[in-house]
Amino acid sequence: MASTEVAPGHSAGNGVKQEPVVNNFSIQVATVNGSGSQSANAVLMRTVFLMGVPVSGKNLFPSNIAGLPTWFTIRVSKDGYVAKKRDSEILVAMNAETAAEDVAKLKPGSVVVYDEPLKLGALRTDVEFFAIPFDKLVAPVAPEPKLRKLLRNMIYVGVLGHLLHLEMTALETAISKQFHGKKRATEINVAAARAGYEYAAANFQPVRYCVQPMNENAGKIIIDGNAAGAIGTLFGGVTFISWYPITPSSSLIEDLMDLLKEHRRAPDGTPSFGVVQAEDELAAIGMVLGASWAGARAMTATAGPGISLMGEFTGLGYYAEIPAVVWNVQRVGPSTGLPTRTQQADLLSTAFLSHGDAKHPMLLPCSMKECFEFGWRAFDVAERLQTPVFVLSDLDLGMNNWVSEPFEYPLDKLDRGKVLSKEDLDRLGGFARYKDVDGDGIGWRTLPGTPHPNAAWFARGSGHNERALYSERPEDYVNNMDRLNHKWETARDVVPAPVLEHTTPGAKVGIIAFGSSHWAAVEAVDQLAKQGIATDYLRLRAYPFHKTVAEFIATHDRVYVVEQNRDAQMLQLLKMDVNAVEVVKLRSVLHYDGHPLEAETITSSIAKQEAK
Amino acid sequence: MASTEVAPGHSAGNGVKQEPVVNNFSIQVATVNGSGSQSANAVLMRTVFLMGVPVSGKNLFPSNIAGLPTWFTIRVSKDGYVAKKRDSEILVAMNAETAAEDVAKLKPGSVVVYDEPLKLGALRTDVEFFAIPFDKLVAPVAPEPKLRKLLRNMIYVGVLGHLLHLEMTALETAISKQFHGKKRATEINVAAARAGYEYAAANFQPVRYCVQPMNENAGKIIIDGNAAGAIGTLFGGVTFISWYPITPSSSLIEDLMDLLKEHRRAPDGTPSFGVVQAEDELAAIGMVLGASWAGARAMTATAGPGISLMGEFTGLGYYAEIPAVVWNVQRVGPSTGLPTRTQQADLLSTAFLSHGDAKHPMLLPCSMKECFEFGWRAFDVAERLQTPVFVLSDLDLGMNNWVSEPFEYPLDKLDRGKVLSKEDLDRLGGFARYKDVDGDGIGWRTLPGTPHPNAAWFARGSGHNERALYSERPEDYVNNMDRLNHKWETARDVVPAPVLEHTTPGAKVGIIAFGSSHWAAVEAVDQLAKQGIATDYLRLRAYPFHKTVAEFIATHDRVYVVEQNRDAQMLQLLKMDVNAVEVVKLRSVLHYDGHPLEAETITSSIAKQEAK
Amino acid sequence: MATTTPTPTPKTNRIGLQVIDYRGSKSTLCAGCGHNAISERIIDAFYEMGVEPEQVAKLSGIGCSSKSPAYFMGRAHSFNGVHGRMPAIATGAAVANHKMVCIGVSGDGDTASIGMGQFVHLMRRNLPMIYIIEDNGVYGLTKGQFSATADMGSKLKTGVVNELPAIDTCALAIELGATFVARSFSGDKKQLAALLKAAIVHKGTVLLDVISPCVTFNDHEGSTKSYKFMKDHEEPLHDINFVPVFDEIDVEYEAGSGVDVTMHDGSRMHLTKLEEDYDPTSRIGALTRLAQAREKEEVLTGLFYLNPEAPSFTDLLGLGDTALAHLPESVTRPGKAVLDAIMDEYR
Amino acid sequence: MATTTPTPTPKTNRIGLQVIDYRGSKSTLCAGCGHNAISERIIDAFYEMGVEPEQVAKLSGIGCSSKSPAYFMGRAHSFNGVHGRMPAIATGAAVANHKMVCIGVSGDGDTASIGMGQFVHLMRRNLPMIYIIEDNGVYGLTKGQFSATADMGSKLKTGVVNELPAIDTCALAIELGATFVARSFSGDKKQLAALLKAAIVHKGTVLLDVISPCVTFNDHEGSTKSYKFMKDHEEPLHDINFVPVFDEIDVEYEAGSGVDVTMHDGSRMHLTKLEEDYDPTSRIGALTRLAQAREKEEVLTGLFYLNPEAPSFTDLLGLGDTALAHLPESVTRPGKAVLDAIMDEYR
Ligand SMILES: Cc1ncc(C[n+]2csc(CCOP(=O)(O)OP(=O)(O)O)c2C)c(N)n1
Ligand SMILES: Cc1ncc(C[n+]2csc(CCOP(=O)(O)OP(=O)(O)O)c2C)c(N)n1
Ligand code: SF4
Ligand code: SF4
Ligand SMILES: [Mg+2]
Ligand SMILES: [Mg+2]
Repeated sequence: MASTEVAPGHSAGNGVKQEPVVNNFSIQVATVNGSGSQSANAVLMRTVFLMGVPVSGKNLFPSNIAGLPTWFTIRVSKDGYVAKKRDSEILVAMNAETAAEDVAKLKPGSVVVYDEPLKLGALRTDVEFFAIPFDKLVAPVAPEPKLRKLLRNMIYVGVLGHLLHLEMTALETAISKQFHGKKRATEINVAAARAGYEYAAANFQPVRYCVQPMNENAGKIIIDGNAAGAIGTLFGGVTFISWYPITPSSSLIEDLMDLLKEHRRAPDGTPSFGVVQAEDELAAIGMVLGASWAGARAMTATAGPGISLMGEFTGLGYYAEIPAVVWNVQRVGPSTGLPTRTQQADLLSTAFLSHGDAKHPMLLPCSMKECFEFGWRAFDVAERLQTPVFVLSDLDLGMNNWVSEPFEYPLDKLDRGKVLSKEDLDRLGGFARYKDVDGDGIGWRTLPGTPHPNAAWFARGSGHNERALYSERPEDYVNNMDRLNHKWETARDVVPAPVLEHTTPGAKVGIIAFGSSHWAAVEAVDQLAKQGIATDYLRLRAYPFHKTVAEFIATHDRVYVVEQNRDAQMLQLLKMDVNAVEVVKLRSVLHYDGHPLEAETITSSIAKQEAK
Repeated sequence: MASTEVAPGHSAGNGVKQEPVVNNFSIQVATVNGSGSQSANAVLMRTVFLMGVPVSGKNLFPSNIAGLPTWFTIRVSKDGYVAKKRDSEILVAMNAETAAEDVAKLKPGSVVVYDEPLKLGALRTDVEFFAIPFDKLVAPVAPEPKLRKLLRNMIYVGVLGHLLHLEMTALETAISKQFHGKKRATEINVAAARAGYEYAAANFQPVRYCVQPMNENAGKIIIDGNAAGAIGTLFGGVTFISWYPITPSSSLIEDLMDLLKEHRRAPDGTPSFGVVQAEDELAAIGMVLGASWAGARAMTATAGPGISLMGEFTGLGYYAEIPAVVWNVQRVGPSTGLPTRTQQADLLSTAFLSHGDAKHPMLLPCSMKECFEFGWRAFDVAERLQTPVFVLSDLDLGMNNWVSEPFEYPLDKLDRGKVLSKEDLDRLGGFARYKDVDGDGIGWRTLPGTPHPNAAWFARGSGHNERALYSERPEDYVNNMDRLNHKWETARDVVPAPVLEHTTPGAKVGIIAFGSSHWAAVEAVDQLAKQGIATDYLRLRAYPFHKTVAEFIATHDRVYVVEQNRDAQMLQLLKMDVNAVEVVKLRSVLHYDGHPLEAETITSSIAKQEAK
Repeated sequence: MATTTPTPTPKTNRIGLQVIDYRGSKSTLCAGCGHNAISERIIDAFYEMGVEPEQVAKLSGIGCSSKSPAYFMGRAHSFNGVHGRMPAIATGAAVANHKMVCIGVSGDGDTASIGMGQFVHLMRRNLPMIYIIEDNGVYGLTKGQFSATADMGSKLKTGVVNELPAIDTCALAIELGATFVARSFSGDKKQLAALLKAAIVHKGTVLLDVISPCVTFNDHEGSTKSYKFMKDHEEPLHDINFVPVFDEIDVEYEAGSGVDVTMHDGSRMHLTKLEEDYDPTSRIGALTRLAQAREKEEVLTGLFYLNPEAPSFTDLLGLGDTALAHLPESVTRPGKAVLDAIMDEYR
Repeated sequence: MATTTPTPTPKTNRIGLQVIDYRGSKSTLCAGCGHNAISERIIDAFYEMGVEPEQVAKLSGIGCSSKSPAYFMGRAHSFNGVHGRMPAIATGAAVANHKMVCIGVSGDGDTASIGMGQFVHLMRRNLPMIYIIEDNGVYGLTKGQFSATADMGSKLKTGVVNELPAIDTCALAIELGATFVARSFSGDKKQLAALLKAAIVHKGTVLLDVISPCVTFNDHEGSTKSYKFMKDHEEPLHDINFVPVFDEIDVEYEAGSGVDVTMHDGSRMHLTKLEEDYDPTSRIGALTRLAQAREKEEVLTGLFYLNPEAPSFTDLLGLGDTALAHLPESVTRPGKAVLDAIMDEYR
């Protein structure tokens, strides 16, 4: 037994063939949260990144601060697939509580690196085990016991470095990057990684899974969607932010505050922004409306429970026509649900947030670039449409690390929408706030403080006429609501248009997906093609839908709507919107267990439905 | 001119034929609110009622306490139609501010009774004018000036008594009823009515519109939907109420409190109920959930803005499976909207209230009897299904007076749903709160305080397994959500089934309506039949839909969904629910100006669409 | 040259506006409602202080009281929000444009019931604004149910008696951090006028709880918020004289007669008579005096607490000379070089 | 007869239960979190007072603190609600079943930020329950942002300094109507134990603000809610001894040594040492002392205010012997004759 445990990598039993697997596998690291494995995992991922190989990382963590199981999965994919992959070929088992279960889930031929005292080696004979004496290895590197707990993690990075053929120079660069080039931290972590590497080199052969350099990452960045959204918001010229902390949206605001402090202060320190940590989400959205009414570019970020609290104010924003940008980094609901898991299940409730006839644009980023882009564009959309706009990201996008092309500086000027200045008023004499003078359903507004005696209008959530005066007249009410509907039609062309991501000549099957599901969708398209199912794939980027969505459905026989919720919420929105005769074409691919979507889920669901 | 104004009723000009119109016209009284005309109008309506003639009343009042225009319309209909009628044949013009406009709206041949100083007689020549010197007439009846303001109104009742052939005995009974038999009040009001009657009798001929006794009201009552709902709630065995005042729901709770004080106290005064005036609607629904969890039959009542504030707690109720009854007496939204106007526009937002995958049963009463019945039945449904249940009434039902059959005492015992007692636990040893032991998706619960060591379960809005223990496991989450979906299917048979209100053999056209739209729908069915359009009419009584709804749609070529909102919200819910091939059949009849729905609106819309 | 009758020059304030420029549309509140009297005082105060109406932001929640911004200063922008949530809107507006004078009107229901959470946090932030509670102890607009400022033992017309203690919004405001806290009575013209004028120059949160009888639902015998009750029970702490800094007359008060407080901008308040030595700058003193008043069931009015120098919320944010709302794109969108540098950090 | 080794009888309380019957599941909070220590004290107090766990309702909001009801009294029903809204759930539950002992655990974020509105109104109602704030000055569960009880000048690990005044939940509670108001420290075993036991017998609202350091986010130098800061700065008003009414030993205290307060059920609290003459039954005294403490930046702990006889909310409702939740249909649904009579009224 003991010899098995420390023996060099050996063939797994039952005849599994041992061909080398290059740049196409996943590594899962199982630890407990609060143990500091995050840095080690980030270094591991960046090492692969620096070797030019497509890579992605998914962190599965509990809603708790310390002591509970957490898993980090790194997918290495020469084909550039970055969605979650069902199985991991490499397991780093650091958590006694889950180790047995984690090992049991592996496919034959997998590799397990584990903490020696866990004694996992006897659990299976069809996987390869590598016992590492972490405590022994860490002691010489880390003098202080407190540090040891953290550095144990860097040791498995080193071990994997040897087993998977990672470049040590890349690994060291990754460490230095991780610790912002801080000398002491870098050195000690490099030492730990080396200790792991050397121990492994001395005792084991590399395994058949290996990373070989490619050139796919030149110029690219590694970033999470919340950071990307924060950068976008910065370049959107945000001037007012209010927020209330909530997982998984908090880091968007926290990153943004750091960016603002650095990039948006005058030399004398005067800020060009105001941030208020609100007492709750009711207050957060209320402050955004107040600031926006006053003329600021105002935003907040939250998650499901916060959205549920914003219903009344959102209705006010819709009806009084006040711009607002609300990020919803979706987690798993309903209620508190699973705060650290991912889902796309706030579509229906957001679309119809507020009593009465009300509906709201939603932007649906799928990538880091779009988190950035919609970060600034959301303001343009909100101010152009004079209405609250929701950006629906999710935990998978927001809190996981993704490789991305760098972001592009916005080409256009800020679009502040229809605002009348003092000079305009001098010329016009006055204005009617809610009159559709341009035929697009959008009126002109003025900002408080405009120094003209006719500048003022009275913003209210009660019935009003074109001049913003209180009115209970049925015709004023209907006029106004009809104009708002007309504005909704205008919105279809103002929000980001869908993207035809994939076409196969003559394909009868359409796929519609959006947001973080995109990455599984592109992979599924390839998998389906291999199974002989030709598909076209349209990616939605916003609600209300652009007319091309209806066209896409019209030109296909069957259209699969892929989404991460139980109730087929996007499908329902499509049903409401498309021509009634098209509804029969719509089918559903659903995934809602809180883990990121896998390509196989889509592939097998579509294959099954197509087989019928 | 002056002679015209005081002359007895004369033929209107331009050759309008002057045939008598018996029991088929409307009276509109235009006053200012706070002037005390409510009692007079109620007396007028009751007088017709006591004469056995079908009658209905609609009060159109502003969102303000005193001084703004208000209109009360009484429809007298031998055919028993009680929906709003577009035109009124009799106008009582008491409000200087609106008189000219009110008169302008009349059809030729109408009758105007007005306050002499308003000098309306010259406005038109094609209507009949009756100038009444209210101040002169009221002076002798009312010694105190304060009373005069109120009694002026009873004078027009008397005037109409003569003009329309009302029975004075009925009128006097109505007055006595209105003032709860209080002698002095009754006497003085009778005197005022008499003064009006006598003045009219002395100066004018009755007009061609007249009320003739019928026998349609034996045993019937006059009541508003809020009072009916309150009585239903009383007999539902309510034990806990929390509320926050909001138009148009307040009177439901205020009436209920009076009923409870009278009928639900032990001889020593001990109440069998607790009422809390909450600090807001967030608190109101939270208290209901707390009380309901503890075992009370708990309810609250609100309107749109309150519903918007209940989103987060409603999601908790859905996910933790806590019964709750929430009345939404709908007004016009979004936002503050028109608080004193009626609409059915909270369907979508209520159905999907809360972030995450969540959906909620809605009961849709159409009548006083159903306001009563759903008042008690809502508790049975909520406790059976262990979920928040919404009763969607509206201002038209809730605050207007309706003639109704008396209410029927509930036949069944209270259905408290699946609750395990100490004895059950003694037998079973324990239980799993969220396990589907009966195959209907509904688990068993225990109430706090059950004296058994295994009685406790942990109610939470975060992820949980069948034993109500905290869980983030994907399979626990999916299991639970799938069971909730299964419960939703069960709900289809637990909520009130739809009613096939009208069938025409061979009809290809179906009508679907619900709630207060019913009364216009039944009238429209007749109007359409006269135009040669044969229809069947199905009335929805709840969401989720019973399977007969799909069957109804399947057996018709075109189905018109009639509703009082802009966005065709019920139609959207149907689209989501019915077989995709049926969606093409669905068409919309919409009305959303805040006034009660008229039959003509439906008739003309359907006739137009059928003509295409 | 023909002789013309000289048109009398209408009276104007120091910025050349007439009082009519400070009026709003016709009130739709009940005749005699206390709220209307408060609107009148607001009109006068802003007129007399010569505030440019275009530089005023009016804010309110929902209720009869919250309707009143429509009835004064029609030339000022206004935001009539949702019930109980005026503080959030005010916070956003005051930060977005800290150059405006923000005046909010709320009701006792709007503030002390549904709005309590936001009220507390606004006070804590010392947001620069005048926050007026038109306090009648009931929900006027929904027909007279008790609010949370109804006094224990006060009776509704229906005979229902309030059994819960009243929330003292002034005590709360002081406890939480507001820096100008006063109570007045809609019928006390002089006191209210002086307080409002002083409020305009104060730089932090002004909380003005104005007892404002609801003639329709809470003006009867047995009510503790009726005109009669207030006339009988109002106990002003002091007489208040306000001397704005621009007033040329340099009023000299006799030494030892009352207390003289200097406001942030140099304006002065002089408090005389009655409780002559009451020191409105003592937080503990104010809290203690209010606690006593509660025990003695006194209806104390006057300036309870003033801290003219405490930094307001926008001071803490360090905002500059231009309102955030009016910053140009050149200031709010950093250049491409900044994006490039940020991208580098993520490589 | 065979001799058997006698199994030692496990220690039981006055209703025959062992301390293990008062335990919950294993805590998932950080090792060393103050909240865990409070759970231990709760277990002990309910065990020692011999409360039947099945007759206890545990309530909480959302936060690390709000998770803790899972970690004590597993035999009691529990409702872990939504963030900041525990008071509403508690109010419904306490009215629906006023026979139970309600204990709620909240956090400073849960109470003083999002929950402020409901907190205020619960205090005002004097709802019969024990309301514990596990107060660490930060939002633990969302990783350590300042809450509204963070002291001015306190520093986060990131160096960010809190510039707003702390909300003193005890002062608020007294101001609003709570009838048992105390502050303690999770590390002060003896004081907390005595307060909890007394809390169990109190009939109105008990507000217990317990400083409970967050070892992960707010236990560093510069924090005013760290263990070290509390150890250095805690200033107990008095030593508290609690003598339950069922305790046979009749403790006699020396005349003039401290203050003796009798609770509603006859249990007694004896307060000695330090501020010997502090009178916890004086509302003004309590408010003044807390205002002083704030000015002197003292971290005062102890029993600030007690009014043992004030009617609780359920007293005011006049509820009877059977909980509303358990009334039979015969009581809650009136008979047909009642419906007939009501119908007649509408004819
Ligand atoms: C969310 C919500 N709940 C309830 C209402 C109904 N409502 C309108 S005004 C009001 C109370 C107003 O009372 P107060 O603030 O004291 O103003 P007053 O009318 O007495 O001046 C209420 C409960 C509402 N508009 N919105
Ligand atoms: C509506 C809503 N907003 C935000 C959150 C996120 N959230 C969870 S716990 C928490 C703060 C908890 O702080 P506190 O009450 O002080 O508890 P602690 O963790 O410090 O014990 C927040 C903001 C939430 N769950 N719900
Ligand atoms: S109801 Fe009361 S508060 Fe409202 S306007 Fe009339 S008097 Fe004023
Ligand atoms: S994060 Fe802080 S409050 Fe939360 S469990 Fe850890 S120590 Fe306690
Ligand atoms: Mg009021
Ligand atoms: Mg905390």
